[in-house]
Amino acid sequence: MGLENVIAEALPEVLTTRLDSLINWARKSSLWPATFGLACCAIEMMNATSSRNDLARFGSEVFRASPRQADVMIVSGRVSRKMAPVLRRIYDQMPEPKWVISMGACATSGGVFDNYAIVQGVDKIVPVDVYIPGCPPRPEMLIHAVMMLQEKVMKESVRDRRDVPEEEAREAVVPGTLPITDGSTARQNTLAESRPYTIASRHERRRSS
Amino acid sequence: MSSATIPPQFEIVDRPLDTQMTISMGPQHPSTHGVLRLELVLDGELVVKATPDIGYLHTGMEKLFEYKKYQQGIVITDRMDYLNPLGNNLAYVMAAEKLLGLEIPERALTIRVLMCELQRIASHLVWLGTHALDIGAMTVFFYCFREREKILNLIEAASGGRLTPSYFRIGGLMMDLPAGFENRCKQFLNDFPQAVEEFHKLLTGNKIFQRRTQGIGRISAEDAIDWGLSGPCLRGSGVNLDIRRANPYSSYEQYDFEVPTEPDGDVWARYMVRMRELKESHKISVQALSRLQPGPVKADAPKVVLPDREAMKSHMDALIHHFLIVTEGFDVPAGEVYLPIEASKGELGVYMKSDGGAKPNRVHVRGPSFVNLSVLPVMSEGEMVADIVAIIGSLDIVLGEIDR
Amino acid sequence: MPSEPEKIAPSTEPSPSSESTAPSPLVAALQHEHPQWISEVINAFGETTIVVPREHIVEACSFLKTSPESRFDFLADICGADRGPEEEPRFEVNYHLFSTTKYHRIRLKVLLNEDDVHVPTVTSVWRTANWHERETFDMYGVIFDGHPDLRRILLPDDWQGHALRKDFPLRGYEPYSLK
Amino acid sequence: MDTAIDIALKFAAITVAFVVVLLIVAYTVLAERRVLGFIQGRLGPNRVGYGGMLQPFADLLKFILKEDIVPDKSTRFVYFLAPVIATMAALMTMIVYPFGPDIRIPFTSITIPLVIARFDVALLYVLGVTSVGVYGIMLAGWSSNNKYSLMGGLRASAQMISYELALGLSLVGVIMLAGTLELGRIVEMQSGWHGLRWFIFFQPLGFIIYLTAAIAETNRIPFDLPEAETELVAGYHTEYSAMKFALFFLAEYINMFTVSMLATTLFLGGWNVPFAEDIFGRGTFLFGLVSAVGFILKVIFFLFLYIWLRGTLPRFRFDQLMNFGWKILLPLALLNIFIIATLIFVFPNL
Repeated sequence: MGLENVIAEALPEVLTTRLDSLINWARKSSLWPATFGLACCAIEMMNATSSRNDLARFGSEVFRASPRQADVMIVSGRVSRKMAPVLRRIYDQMPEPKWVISMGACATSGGVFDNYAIVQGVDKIVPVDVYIPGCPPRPEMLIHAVMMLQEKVMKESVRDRRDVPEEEAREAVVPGTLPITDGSTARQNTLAESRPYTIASRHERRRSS
Repeated sequence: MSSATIPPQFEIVDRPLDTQMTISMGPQHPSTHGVLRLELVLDGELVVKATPDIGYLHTGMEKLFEYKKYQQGIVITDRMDYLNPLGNNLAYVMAAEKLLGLEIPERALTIRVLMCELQRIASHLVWLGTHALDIGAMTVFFYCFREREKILNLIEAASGGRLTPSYFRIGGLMMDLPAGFENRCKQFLNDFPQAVEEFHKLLTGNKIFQRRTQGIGRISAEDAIDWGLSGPCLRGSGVNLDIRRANPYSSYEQYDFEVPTEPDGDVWARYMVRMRELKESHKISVQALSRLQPGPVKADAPKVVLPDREAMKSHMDALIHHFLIVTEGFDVPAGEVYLPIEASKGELGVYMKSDGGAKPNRVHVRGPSFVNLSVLPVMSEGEMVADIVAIIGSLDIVLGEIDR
Repeated sequence: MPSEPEKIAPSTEPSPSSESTAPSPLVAALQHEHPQWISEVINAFGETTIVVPREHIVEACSFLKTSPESRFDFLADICGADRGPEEEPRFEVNYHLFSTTKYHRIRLKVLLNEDDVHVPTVTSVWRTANWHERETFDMYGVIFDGHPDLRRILLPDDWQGHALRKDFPLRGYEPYSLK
Repeated sequence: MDTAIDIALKFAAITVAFVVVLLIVAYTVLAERRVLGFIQGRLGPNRVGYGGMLQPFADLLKFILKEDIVPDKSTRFVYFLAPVIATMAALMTMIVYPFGPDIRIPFTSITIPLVIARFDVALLYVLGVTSVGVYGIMLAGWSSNNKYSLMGGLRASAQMISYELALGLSLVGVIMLAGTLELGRIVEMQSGWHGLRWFIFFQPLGFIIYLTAAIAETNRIPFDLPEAETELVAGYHTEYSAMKFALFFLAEYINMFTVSMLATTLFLGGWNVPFAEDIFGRGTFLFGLVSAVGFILKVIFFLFLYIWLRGTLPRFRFDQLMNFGWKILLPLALLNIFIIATLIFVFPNL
């Protein structure tokens, strides 16, 4: 639970709307992405911080390796079935408020890889805020996406983002399983049930209810 | 060149299991170059056992090849080793050309060599940047990307794509080089040696960097061959093997270049090999640029190669061929070939099996990173956690190619 | 997709680099010395393929690795292939060998029936075979007897089926299929 | 009544000092990003406010409003305590540094000392309190119940203990020269000779040892092993989010600032500016102002040095770092003490 919940409950709506613009300004000016590269797009994501494009100008060059300290998850590349639970877990580890940019055709829709191995769009796993087309998108397009996300952030309100009760939050977290490579052969029979991949974030669920 | 297996840097003391710690490094970890996962068993900072767990980027490309026509498969190869897409293109189209028995015109071969060497430089620059970043020197990364951007501009000028050019086609090239390309390329090649000097100044002479890389992750020449290492990783162990020399392809036999080797087999040796390769690639590029003669860039095989735009508008048969190639593809004689090339990371082999139709029956790619990574458990035993990062960097892996 | 029978006619025109990659005297010598190791020799596209019965694959490999005129000390690749469910033998395992001193290449091929997909492992000959064999197992379900660590490598541990078999649909089975 | 006013004044002084320091620290963060950008041939944050001037505040506000995640399996109390210890220890040393000479406000007889607290064992106090900061990092690593954090915490404790020793010994030379632990007196002793009495000229070796050890103390590259990003994800603060993480972040920069101040005070003559006394005369307002500005400029020079190093050097490995600390820095520090002792013996009235 962050401070904003206290604010949203304690203050009347008139004041929170005034506060919104300040809070949103802070958030949009300091969108720190999670260091999280998947495939080809990750190279262009790295390129976006390089001298020519310089994502740093918008205060977003601080790629945090720990998802706990990140604000934006840039899904840069194709998400395989094996990666999907991991990706979801990383998303769950990020603190609210958090946003997701789906970078490139593969993350957005599976791209050319319409087959058994690839999740056809990362929005089946995590709620996406901005989609970027392209295979891979140019770094400029990523910067544009960050700016679009900034616009989106400016339209938010602290009242939208109140925490859900703790039990509900626990329930929503999907623990993705990481297999233990213990050297045993033919482990494929041990995990029978399919994993639930598609679970809306707390934030999304609240909106729909 | 030492004969036996090299003992690890630190001795692993046999200790009860509860003093060891198992730690999962990745798939989301800043220095695993993508989505590699390592399961490390640690005794303090010492690595007792490292088990790579790959497949987090498995894309089903080999399955997809079987459902795509030959010319459509080129697009998929781009996304395999995305740091060296033109190399992948080359291996794939050459495998198909071998099946078809096509004769590629001289100019196309020269342009292929030129573009591949530029791409090799670009690939090595990403390796250098990320390797340095892993060890903690962050500025090198930006300098490398600055130089790489110039190469990407060249590739973009030729093909229209920065990262995924698909420039090589079965039977030649997508199209000829654009006007003014040679001058731009010349300018880049003039400036590049200076940039390499800059990298050397930043890293090679740095005592900390030397101590972080020398004597780390050693592997002997015999082990390296036994483990199937290829490319700079193999040459870093003192084995003089380069497919460009061993089984020359695409007119590489006509170029004058050295195959750099270093005897030590450690991270530093692999670093030095790649740094010297930057210069060799530069040398080859300069030669290729000077050899460029006007001429056709597509083979004379109207059933396979798409006709020029102009011809299509004026000749009926060209239009028909274009239509047939695009809609139905072209039949490739039945048979199987294995075509190895020297990609920036090592031997990139494409095994292509045709059953006589327009789609391959089986395409398998021997990714150099896949094989190079399999040696990681051997290299990393008895090293420190920090060394793992350096070793992964020195292997220059690309997960897109490992997982395919 | 129906696949053609795998009887390859020798190519009419040898490709440019055929001289350096065709160790035909070697094959003749091998045929003379160990005829039971070779069930068929295919020369096509400038490449030599030897079809080896599966019980002799390890012997053949170690012979080729050590014999002074072949010196195939480098295992470039192992890959499986599926000729389709209607074919018999259905699966093939290809070993691509390379010599780091003589620079020649050869392909060994093992043919397998669908109901008996066992091959002896060659990890004792080249350690690099480890991951290649795991990949082949993962994709085709070919079981390499004696492999030290035979489990899935690319697909998740709980995956059902073998993805590169011809009867495995491109988009996979439920619950992964997207319809 | 006098004591009440005294206390009120002290509070005011502390508040002013802290605000100034925190502002400088905030802009150090920005400066780091801009200077790194400069080194790397790019711009750095420049869109938020004029030239990025509001960037630190945006970051801070964002962190305050972020969801604060406490891992389920963490040791909660310690988990909360750790960032507090780290930040408090970093801030507490601030009170003893003389920012400038006593300053007399023009046309009045009020004299303001540009130091909050002046006491005899100030240097000892600084060393003691700085050492407490390690606990914050160590406890953070332990209480997070994360393996990466634990390794970060362990690295931090081992590294800081060994470097604390070299750091302390490198200061012994200064203490021997000055004959006092009081920072104000040490600065006074370095005045005169037009800047040539700065202690750096008497013991350059000690200065270098101090500088190296201080970088290790503050976890900066090339000694940033407790949070080595490419090895340990984020080291001891892997699990920390929101304001708690920001506190660690802040503590690191405050530490950077304090060790820079200590280096300035002990080696670069503190607030002494060459020729300032000749031009303005001692005790005047302008003299005080110039001295204070000189002090800040020297500190900024050190901060720039830190950022410069970060942009240039790779990172040590852990065992190499320990080897370096124990086998090279420590003997050198002892050698430095020996040299100073000889110096004092040969020139008794130095």
